[in-house]
Amino acid sequence: MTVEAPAYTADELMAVAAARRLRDGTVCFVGIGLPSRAANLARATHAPNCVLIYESGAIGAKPRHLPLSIGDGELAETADAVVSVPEIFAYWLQGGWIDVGFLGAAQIDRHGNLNSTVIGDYDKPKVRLPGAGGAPEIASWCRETFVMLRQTPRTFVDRLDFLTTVGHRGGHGAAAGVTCVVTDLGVLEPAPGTGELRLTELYPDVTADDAREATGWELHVADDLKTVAPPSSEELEALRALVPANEETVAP
Amino acid sequence: MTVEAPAYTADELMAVAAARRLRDGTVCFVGIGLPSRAANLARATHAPNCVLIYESGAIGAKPRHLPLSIGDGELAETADAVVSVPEIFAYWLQGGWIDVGFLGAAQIDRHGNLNSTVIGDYDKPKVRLPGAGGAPEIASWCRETFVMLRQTPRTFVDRLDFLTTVGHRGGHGAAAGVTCVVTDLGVLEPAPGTGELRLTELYPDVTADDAREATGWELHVADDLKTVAPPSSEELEALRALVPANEETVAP
Amino acid sequence: MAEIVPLTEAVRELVRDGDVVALEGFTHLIPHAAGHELIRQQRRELTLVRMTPDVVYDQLIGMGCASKLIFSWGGNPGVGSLHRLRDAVEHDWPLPLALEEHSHAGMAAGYAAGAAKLPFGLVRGYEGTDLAERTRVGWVTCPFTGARVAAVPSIRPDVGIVHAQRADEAGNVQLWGISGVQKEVVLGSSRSIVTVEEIVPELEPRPDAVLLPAWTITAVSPAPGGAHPSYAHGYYDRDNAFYVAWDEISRDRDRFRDWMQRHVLATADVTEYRRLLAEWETSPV
Amino acid sequence: MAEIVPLTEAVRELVRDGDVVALEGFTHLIPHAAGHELIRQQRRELTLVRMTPDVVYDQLIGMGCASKLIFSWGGNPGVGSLHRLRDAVEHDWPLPLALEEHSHAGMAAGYAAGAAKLPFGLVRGYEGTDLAERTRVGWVTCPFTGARVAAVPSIRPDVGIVHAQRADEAGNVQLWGISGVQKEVVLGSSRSIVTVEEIVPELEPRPDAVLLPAWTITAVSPAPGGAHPSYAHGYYDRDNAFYVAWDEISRDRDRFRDWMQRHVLATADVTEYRRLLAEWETSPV
Repeated sequence: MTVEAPAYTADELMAVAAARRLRDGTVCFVGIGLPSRAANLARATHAPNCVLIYESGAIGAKPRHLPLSIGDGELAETADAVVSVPEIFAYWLQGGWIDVGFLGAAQIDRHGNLNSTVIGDYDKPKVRLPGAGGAPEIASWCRETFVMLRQTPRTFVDRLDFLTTVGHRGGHGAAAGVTCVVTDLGVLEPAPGTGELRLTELYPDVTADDAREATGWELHVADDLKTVAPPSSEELEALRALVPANEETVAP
Repeated sequence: MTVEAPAYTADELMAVAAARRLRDGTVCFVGIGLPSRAANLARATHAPNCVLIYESGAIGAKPRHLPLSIGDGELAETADAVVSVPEIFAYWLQGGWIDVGFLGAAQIDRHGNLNSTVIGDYDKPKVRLPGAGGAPEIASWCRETFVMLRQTPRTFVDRLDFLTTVGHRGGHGAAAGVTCVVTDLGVLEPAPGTGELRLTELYPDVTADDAREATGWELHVADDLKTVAPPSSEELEALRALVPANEETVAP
Repeated sequence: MAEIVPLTEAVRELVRDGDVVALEGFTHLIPHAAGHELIRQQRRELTLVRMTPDVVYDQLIGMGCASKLIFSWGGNPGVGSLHRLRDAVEHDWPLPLALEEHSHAGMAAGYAAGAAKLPFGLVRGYEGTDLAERTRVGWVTCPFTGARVAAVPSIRPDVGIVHAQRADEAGNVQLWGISGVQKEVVLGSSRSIVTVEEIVPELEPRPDAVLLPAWTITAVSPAPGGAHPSYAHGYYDRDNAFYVAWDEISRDRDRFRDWMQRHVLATADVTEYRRLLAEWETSPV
Repeated sequence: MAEIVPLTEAVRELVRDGDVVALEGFTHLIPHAAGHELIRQQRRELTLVRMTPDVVYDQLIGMGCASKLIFSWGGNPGVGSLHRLRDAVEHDWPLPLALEEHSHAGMAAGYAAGAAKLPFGLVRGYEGTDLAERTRVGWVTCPFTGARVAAVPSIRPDVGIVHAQRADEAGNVQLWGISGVQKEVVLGSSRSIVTVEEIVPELEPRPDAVLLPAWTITAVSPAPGGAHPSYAHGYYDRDNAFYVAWDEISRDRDRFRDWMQRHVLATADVTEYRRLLAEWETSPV
């Protein structure tokens, strides 16, 4: 990281970069932490009609503050409808009604495949992670999936310890799989043809070499590499109204 | 029919005979017409805690008057809960929560199998009947099934034109199939061992020969043939408070 | 995202000859106004899907709109036969009608599978019946227990049509009371039309309500009274007398056609139909 | 038919060593009081089933009650790891813990299949993942389309345990807000215990409420505050600070055991536990 003394945190920048990618009216399937932050920021700024769906069954939730858990009371209170967990997965997610699903993970590979199960061997794990949750089906059934993840060689790996979630679906079609990875350095997107994730956007003051060093595979960089505009004061204000600055967030 | 100038109709007698077989607290799956009449009569007399479930999704309905359709508004208004039709069939009926299901039919055979699909050939039907509805699963999944049907050689047949509903499940076990057939002459129940329906109860002033003549197979009669007590004035009063006397009922 | 459009326009734009169309509503909220509009616009060769065909399909079948019926119980509830359905099946009048029939449980599982975008649904049934030979049912084996379970095809109509009590101005729909398979048919169809009693500024939460967000619906069309002779819980009761009268009206081909000509073809919409019917009720035919 | 009995009695009568037990509640209405009672009564060799193991299973696992866990996401929501779960899996402490893990969608389908008494449920998933090799998943072929669909085993616990807002004196239960898989687990289990915030004379209908009739439940036990540190919509909020504090308490084996000894083993019931906790909150350890 070469960003010095930013007026915003890396988490804030990630939330802003992801939020900007949501068009108004997008139906989002969100977990807790950064995804919820990004989707609610979009709702509070350029995309007031974004629809938020939480896997706890809250459809059209409009929280005033960010929930700490996917089942917080405020989600149910502000939702258009609350349905059972079997229904949210069968009728709404598998039913194909979601435009954008958000995921985090412990590891990602160049194809956008994700590991949230174990570090090390499954039977003798070095670190036992929480497991699949909704991730495999979010990536399978949403029109697009956005991954939000800090970029380090430990997380952007050549080979996953465990393939929890298939991310690579070519980046097109009715369920396109992972279509972008928003990191703390920039944005990766699948290359046309191969579908391999390559760097397409960088944050201000970050270089392509920074991103290469933070990646466990040989990272390709798009010819037309763009720079992400820094968060506007309007964006930062909206974001900080949603999230207390000192709040801990651990996905999902 | 040898019953002369009764103080009650055959329909009323059938409703009373079926109602008496319901213990208090029995969970019943009822259709429209005679079954609904019987179950509501039980609720109004000796079994106030009978639970009525309609296939429209009304659980614990407590209608003050008999509904004309299984989806009448009063069922939803007085129900403990209203669930969707897929749920009522999957979780509640197939789920095994029903004690007694009620069925009518156009034809029944000696095993309690039922036809509610066609008279004549399926492809060139003489009479096209309404079809299966909930009948096959009611007989499969309720602990017991009561059939209510007027007894004539046209309905009590040697051979069904079409087997819509398997009634014969031996009359015991978790889902016993048809355990009694309440007719306008008496009651038939499966014989131990063979499971063949035989006459076990007769209404007052009806003879076993009347029942034999009204049956398209050689009807066996139980050694300990009982006589059904005529409706009490309390039963008749309760029944008539539920059903206008001139009301048309066509099952289900 | 639902557009709020007149019913004539919704049917014109969204329902094509030859489509698989499901008009649902389990005894409650039956979309009669939409059925009438299909008849007025003379849709043909439809595959009609519905658990309980009822009067609405008797009319569509008698008017020659359908070539196939997928159903599980086809009667006039509490009254008896659907004479137009029977005439089509027994005498090919006005046209032959292919049947695919299920049990209620099978068809409900098919709708649930359709909403879940599964190719089939599961039901512990059909075994031992003659129905199994006469319908689309398959069998799968449980990989864990070896049990044989019936598979019913998922129901994924081209157009799903339901009636509801209310929508808001954004096109979100709320219905309550007996809710049948309405959610499943809207979520499982490629296109959908929801007719409503009224458009209101806000949908207040209520017990036992089903909410269908605007983004699951293609068109919302106001049709006050549009469930008649069925009912709309909280708005009007079931017209039981009409169901009984239908037995007589529909028994005879000519009388049926005259009635349809006068009440449906010669009326422009549900409001005119209801006005005419009010006259008829004071002086029955 | 539900009997209203104290929780100690319900657990004593209905939960046996070696049972398959599901304590459900998706972030909301988590039956902590019942979990504590299982710990006090020292149940052993349980197969614990739950989509999101959470703190309640961290406690049961750390106290040696479980030999197997069936789950889909095992973390401390919004905080991080479940240290006792990790210690059991990574270091067999206090006992080895067998895992059967699913995706949320797979497990939800398993619960729905359990409630429907089907031997398996269907989900379009698992394909291409390493999970498929590590869990109980099978494959069935659609008889109509030839598509391959994943089959997940039906979840049919010996005992299903949930927490709800209310019951009436007859034992009918009402819960509202986020309802998770509570209906499925009660309907799919051989025996069931529902702990409730309170017993009221009448259950008024409410939006988004789930009603479980008394005849689907084995025991109803009053346990006011019994979801803590989870919440009961309309009664009390989620104790987010406790979830954060749990990260510290549970990180160390001794500190965990001391905490459990003091707060669970040494308290008689949820009322004593809550009283002690209120003291702890004013002077944190």
